[in-house]
Amino acid sequence: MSRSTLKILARGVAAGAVATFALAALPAQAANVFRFAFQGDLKSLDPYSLKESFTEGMQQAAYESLVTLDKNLKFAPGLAESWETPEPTRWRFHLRKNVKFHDGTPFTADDVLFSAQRVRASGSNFTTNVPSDAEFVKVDDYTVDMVLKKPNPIALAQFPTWLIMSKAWSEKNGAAQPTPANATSPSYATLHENGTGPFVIAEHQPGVKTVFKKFDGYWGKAESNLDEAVLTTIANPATRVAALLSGEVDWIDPVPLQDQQRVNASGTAIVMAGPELRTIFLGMDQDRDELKDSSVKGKNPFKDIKVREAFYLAIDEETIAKRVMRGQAVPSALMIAPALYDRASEIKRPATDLKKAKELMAQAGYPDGFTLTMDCPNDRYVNDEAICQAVVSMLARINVKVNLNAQPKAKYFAKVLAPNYDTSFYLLGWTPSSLDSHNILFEIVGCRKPGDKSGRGSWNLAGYCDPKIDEIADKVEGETDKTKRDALIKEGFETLNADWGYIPLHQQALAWGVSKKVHLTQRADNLLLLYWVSKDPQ
Amino acid sequence: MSETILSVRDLTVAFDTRRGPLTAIDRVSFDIGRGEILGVVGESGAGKSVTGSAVIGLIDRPGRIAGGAIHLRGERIDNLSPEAMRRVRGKRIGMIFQDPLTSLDPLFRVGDQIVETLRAHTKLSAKAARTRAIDLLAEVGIPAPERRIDGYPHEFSGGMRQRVVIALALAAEPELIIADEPTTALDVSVQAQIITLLKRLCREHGTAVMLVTHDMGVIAEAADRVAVMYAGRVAEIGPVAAVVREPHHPYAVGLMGAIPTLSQEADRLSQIPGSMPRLTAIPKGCAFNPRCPKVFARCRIERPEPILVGASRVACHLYDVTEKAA
Amino acid sequence: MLAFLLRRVIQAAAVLAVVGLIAFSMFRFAGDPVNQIVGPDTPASERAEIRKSLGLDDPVLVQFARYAGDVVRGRLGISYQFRQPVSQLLAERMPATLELAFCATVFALVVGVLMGVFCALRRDSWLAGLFQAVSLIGISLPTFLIGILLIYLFSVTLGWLPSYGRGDTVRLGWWTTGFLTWSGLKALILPSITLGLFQMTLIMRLVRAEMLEVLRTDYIRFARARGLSTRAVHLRHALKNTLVPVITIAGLQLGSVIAFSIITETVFQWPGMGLLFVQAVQNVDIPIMSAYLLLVALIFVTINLVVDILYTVVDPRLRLSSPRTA
Amino acid sequence: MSGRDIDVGDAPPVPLQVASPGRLARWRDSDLLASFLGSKTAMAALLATVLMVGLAVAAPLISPQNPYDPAQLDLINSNLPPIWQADGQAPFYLGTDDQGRDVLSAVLYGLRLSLIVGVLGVITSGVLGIALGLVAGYAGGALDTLIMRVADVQLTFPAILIALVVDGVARASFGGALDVGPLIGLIVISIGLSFWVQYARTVRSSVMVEKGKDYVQAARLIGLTPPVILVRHVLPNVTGPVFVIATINLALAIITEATLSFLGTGLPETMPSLGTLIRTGNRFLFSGEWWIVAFPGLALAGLVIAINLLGDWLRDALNPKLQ
Repeated sequence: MSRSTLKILARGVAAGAVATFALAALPAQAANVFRFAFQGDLKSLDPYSLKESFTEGMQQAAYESLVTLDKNLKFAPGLAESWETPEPTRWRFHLRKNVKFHDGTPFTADDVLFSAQRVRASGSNFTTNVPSDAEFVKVDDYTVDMVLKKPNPIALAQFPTWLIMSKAWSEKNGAAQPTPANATSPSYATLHENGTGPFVIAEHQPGVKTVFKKFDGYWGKAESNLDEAVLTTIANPATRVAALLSGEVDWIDPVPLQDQQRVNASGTAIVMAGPELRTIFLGMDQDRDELKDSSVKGKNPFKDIKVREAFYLAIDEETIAKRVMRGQAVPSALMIAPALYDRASEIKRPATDLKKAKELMAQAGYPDGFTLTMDCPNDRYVNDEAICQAVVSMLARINVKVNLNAQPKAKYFAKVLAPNYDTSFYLLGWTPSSLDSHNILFEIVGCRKPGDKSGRGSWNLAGYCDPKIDEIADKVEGETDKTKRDALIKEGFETLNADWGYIPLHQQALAWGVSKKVHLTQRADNLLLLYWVSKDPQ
Repeated sequence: MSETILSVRDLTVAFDTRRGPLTAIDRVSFDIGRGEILGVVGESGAGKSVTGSAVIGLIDRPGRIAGGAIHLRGERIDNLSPEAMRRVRGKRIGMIFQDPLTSLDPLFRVGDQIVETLRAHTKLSAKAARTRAIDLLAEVGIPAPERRIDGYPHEFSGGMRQRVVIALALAAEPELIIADEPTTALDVSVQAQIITLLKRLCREHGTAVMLVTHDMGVIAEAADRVAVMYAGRVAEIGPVAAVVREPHHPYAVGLMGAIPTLSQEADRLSQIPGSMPRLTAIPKGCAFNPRCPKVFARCRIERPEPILVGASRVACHLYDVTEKAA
Repeated sequence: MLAFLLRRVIQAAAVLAVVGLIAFSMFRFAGDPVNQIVGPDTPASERAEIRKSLGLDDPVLVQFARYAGDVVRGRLGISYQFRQPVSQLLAERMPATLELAFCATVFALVVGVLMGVFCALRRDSWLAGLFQAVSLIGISLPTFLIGILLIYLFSVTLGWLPSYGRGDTVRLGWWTTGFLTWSGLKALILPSITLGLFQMTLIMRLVRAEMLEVLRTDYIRFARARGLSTRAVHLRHALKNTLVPVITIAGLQLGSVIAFSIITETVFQWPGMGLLFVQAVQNVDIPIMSAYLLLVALIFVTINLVVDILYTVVDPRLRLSSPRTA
Repeated sequence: MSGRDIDVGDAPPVPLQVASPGRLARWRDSDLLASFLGSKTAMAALLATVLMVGLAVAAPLISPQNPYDPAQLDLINSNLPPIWQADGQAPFYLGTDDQGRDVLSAVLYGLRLSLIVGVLGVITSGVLGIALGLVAGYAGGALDTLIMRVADVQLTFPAILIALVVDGVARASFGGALDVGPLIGLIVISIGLSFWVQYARTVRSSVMVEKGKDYVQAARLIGLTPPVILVRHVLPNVTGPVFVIATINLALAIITEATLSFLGTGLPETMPSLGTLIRTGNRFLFSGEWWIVAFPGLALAGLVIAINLLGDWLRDALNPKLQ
């Protein structure tokens, strides 16, 4: 009965649809559409508003940088055709001519100068991408000099994620300043895009879908054969997998660990697990004098190195990697992925030692443990909440009672990030955008000081501080000899580890689910870059 | 008596319950002639309405006609197919219910309800049916029928509604009308009008009427003959004059006392102690025996069959001369 | 009737005012709005400045008046999450929710009424028993569980229907519709069933109970006694009378379909207002929450008014006399 | 049942009862027991309900594991299938979830939580609704109008929406993570605020009827105060309907809690209710670990169906119209 009713229903609806067809001309169907689904959303179109891999990758389809990375993460010319260092503190960029923004205006040196200023303005999430001491000088319309105070071998390291915006467009639309993280008024650049990239963002419904269309006035020759790409948000992992398997979408990220087998067995799609550069770690608040939301009053147990060590030793990362991550994670001794640091293998992760952890707790004066709250995102990293739950039950064995506060990433970040740093114990994942250890030593481990505009310690939510590491970091920044540099980095990480400053957990395996009809390049930094995506025509 | 319109013979109606069938109507027989009004009286639960329902074929589950035969103008109708029976209803047998307030569908104009009935049974066009409906309304005494035909039931008074109901019952010129307590729900002042109307219409159209009521006053005024029912059986049946003035069955005797007269101010049925038995507990022999002032041994054993006493037929052992003699 | 509608309009306005007050209180008092704008390090002087600029120091009544004025002009604040005007977000999401609610409503009404009528008319058939069982399950299983089951069956196992989203939509002005593409229509099926099932169950039970009641009424018996065909009796008279009370209750229920879509939209990742609302609750995005509340109240009140008007159209008794208090 | 105007088996006029029968007699007269014993579904539903309530109450005693104690969870035991499958292990009879939580224990504790929240929610809404109904019906006038208008507005919103709003507002006001105790309180209050209207309406209309009766007037004359009159004379008359509403609302309350938890605004994964378990288990729908979602889903469906069946039967049994 219900089926026949459905039929009637469908017939009625179809009749209505046919009637409406006559009135509404259907838009021309794009020939080659790539549909893809991500667990989260493209948070903002403003390229300086949020340092988050997925958002960055998407923005790079529409915006471009002076210097870009090729498929092997090597520097390649972007909007700058070439560059040189006439003197150690001067970098000269020769800009590409005949490049047009999506609104048709030409790209010139003024846009670079404007972007250099905007990316370092307050409210930008990318202040560290351009050295804070760099001064940009316009030589002519297509030549720009960057003048530094002192030599910096890795000055360009984060240039690939510094995207160039149009000066005229930004100023015309009142978007000359980056959107501050807690703005209450919408900024034009958050919802509109005007880059030089191969794709135009034709439609952006926050939280629903974003439509990319091929930019016909693109200066280069795109590798992609796509006419259109449609991004939808599918938060539910099971739904996301179902959408891939049924062919509703061509690409999903991430494929839940438990579903990878099924995707590979489907015959229509495969799992592409890339070498993941993101390190998942736990931070312990060592800044406050009294831990927030804890049973311990008047003091902060994390200031005691024994407690930090006890936490480290109590957490059985091997089991987390094997069970929660289903073997798709590599336990890490470092805050950086081994792929990004050549001497990583020399540092070993201390083995789990519950007995010693208990002793340490007793010695620190907490034989009966204590209570604290842990902050955890539940839609950001692979199995983030499950990892946190596992940590909670492992810490229960040294009598530490952890109240888990797992929240959507928007709420989580608003709570734990600057300026609030409102957390005692948290889980975070980090990929150094420079793909270099300095970024870790500087942004995650560096001492954070109020009013410091350099960006040091800007992601050091734990408030860990060792001036010695800061010194090492500064030396690393200026050191051009790789051997010496690697030795310095090792010293930095060993100092951190000896202090049990952070608890690195693992490098997560982030897997894409990709339809067999799609051909793309999965670079080690795991960004989905639309200009390398092609799809077999129907 | 003139031509027999309705003939009911040994009609038995049973209700199937979990504890077995209950006999609600037990071997009831009567006839109604052309233009004749047969009054059917009895207490509530005596089976009057069920008899009416059985004749028009509206016994609902779990009830069923368990025996006997009903003939309408010699044609047997109790075993017709549902569809054939439907065509008899309204067309050949009309029915009037007790409560005019609830008999009409509140959501339809009275005219539409009449037209609908007409068109179900005749080949009249919509327009002709409407003209006929106005005539009918006029005939049952509704003022300004051409205007009122488009009114909704709630816009009519109780008496007016009963007139509409009568018009509906008469719409297809049936040979028989079953009027089930047609005046009970009406004001006393209106009751007489309705009875007069009913009487007049039957005389004019020659329609036979089965007038079910518990009101002896109505019977006395309207009926030609009367059947007194008790516990699903006919106790006595005969011309009104005979039964009212000279009832024979002890129950009828008690019942007639219920007609308020100047000389008698007794309460209804107060002369008969006790109450009618439940269907589950109908006594053996004569159903009235526990209450009967003149009960004797035979009444408790053997069910009395109707016997002709004067102009009436009476189901009572008192009048069984053969037995008495023996 | 005019007075009745006027009273309803006034009541509706009162309801909206009360909901507006609640929405305003949420907006104003649930969490310090200033805290949502600045960080904890912000000095008190700066906070005071912001308070003043937002008008938070004015008397509450003034603030409410300003809020009401803003709401009327469609200024519902700016989402904390998306940093976009809430009105714009809701406008973007509204077509998705309304189309889903529409399909669910049609499904619930058509299937619910059909099944209800069937269960009332064929009370003892096995199919009626099956429908009854389905209704029990429909009323007992939480919506999200039904959604998951349907996805598992039709998307995962059989692969017939999409498991998420609206499919391809076509933009008609500011409205996006899924009715014009095949994938859009396919995408509507599972969510509509999921959303409509509960209402369908309620309507089915309601129709069944009401119809059984109606079938027992005098006017239905009278309609049968008039010899109308079973079809006319059931589908003209009984159904119409059944639907009168059903309209009110179904109307009330269907108003809540929009709000119930919260769950369905979450299960099917349907990009409508409900999903937006759930995300707002999870992210404590008060402006969206309060605006959604207002919008649902507005929709609900409008539906109620429409139902009231419909009611008077269907039930002639209401057109003149005073309304029944249901 | 036959048509009402076929006067078969109409009872003879019964003399008006002088004294109201005792409660026990009323129970017997209403044929409640007989109807109950006669209804196989009602019996089965009661049996199922009692069984599940029993399991819930005994959960701490019979569960192999306390699923809320993180110290008892061991990742080593994660994702085990039910015992009858190849990799199943005792004592995890129904398998384990991704944290090594025993599904059987989690279902038992989840049933317990669902019932606790449901019963507390029903009590809250019942007390609130009955009190407001009594006041509205007895006081009349402006107070009555106010209460009933509020009820009308309240009816505008489905319970789940109200619960979500209350939840969201509470989160905004308190910020951060709530402990489980206050969280349960919050959900109970959300449910209480969502379901009081039906009680209030029923009680109010009953009070309106009773208020005018002689015995209430008489009670007032002999100096009984309104509260005493209300509680002693009016309340007993509404126990039947209130009980029916409560039963049906219990099912609704349990669904509401599960839905809140499913939407992620109810109980956290570390203290899962049935709804939370289903939300988590939903992730494993594709990977073959069906037991994580199936058993909680079955338990929830079973509980609600049983309670609904009981409620249906009660309503029919107490409704004289249908007898």
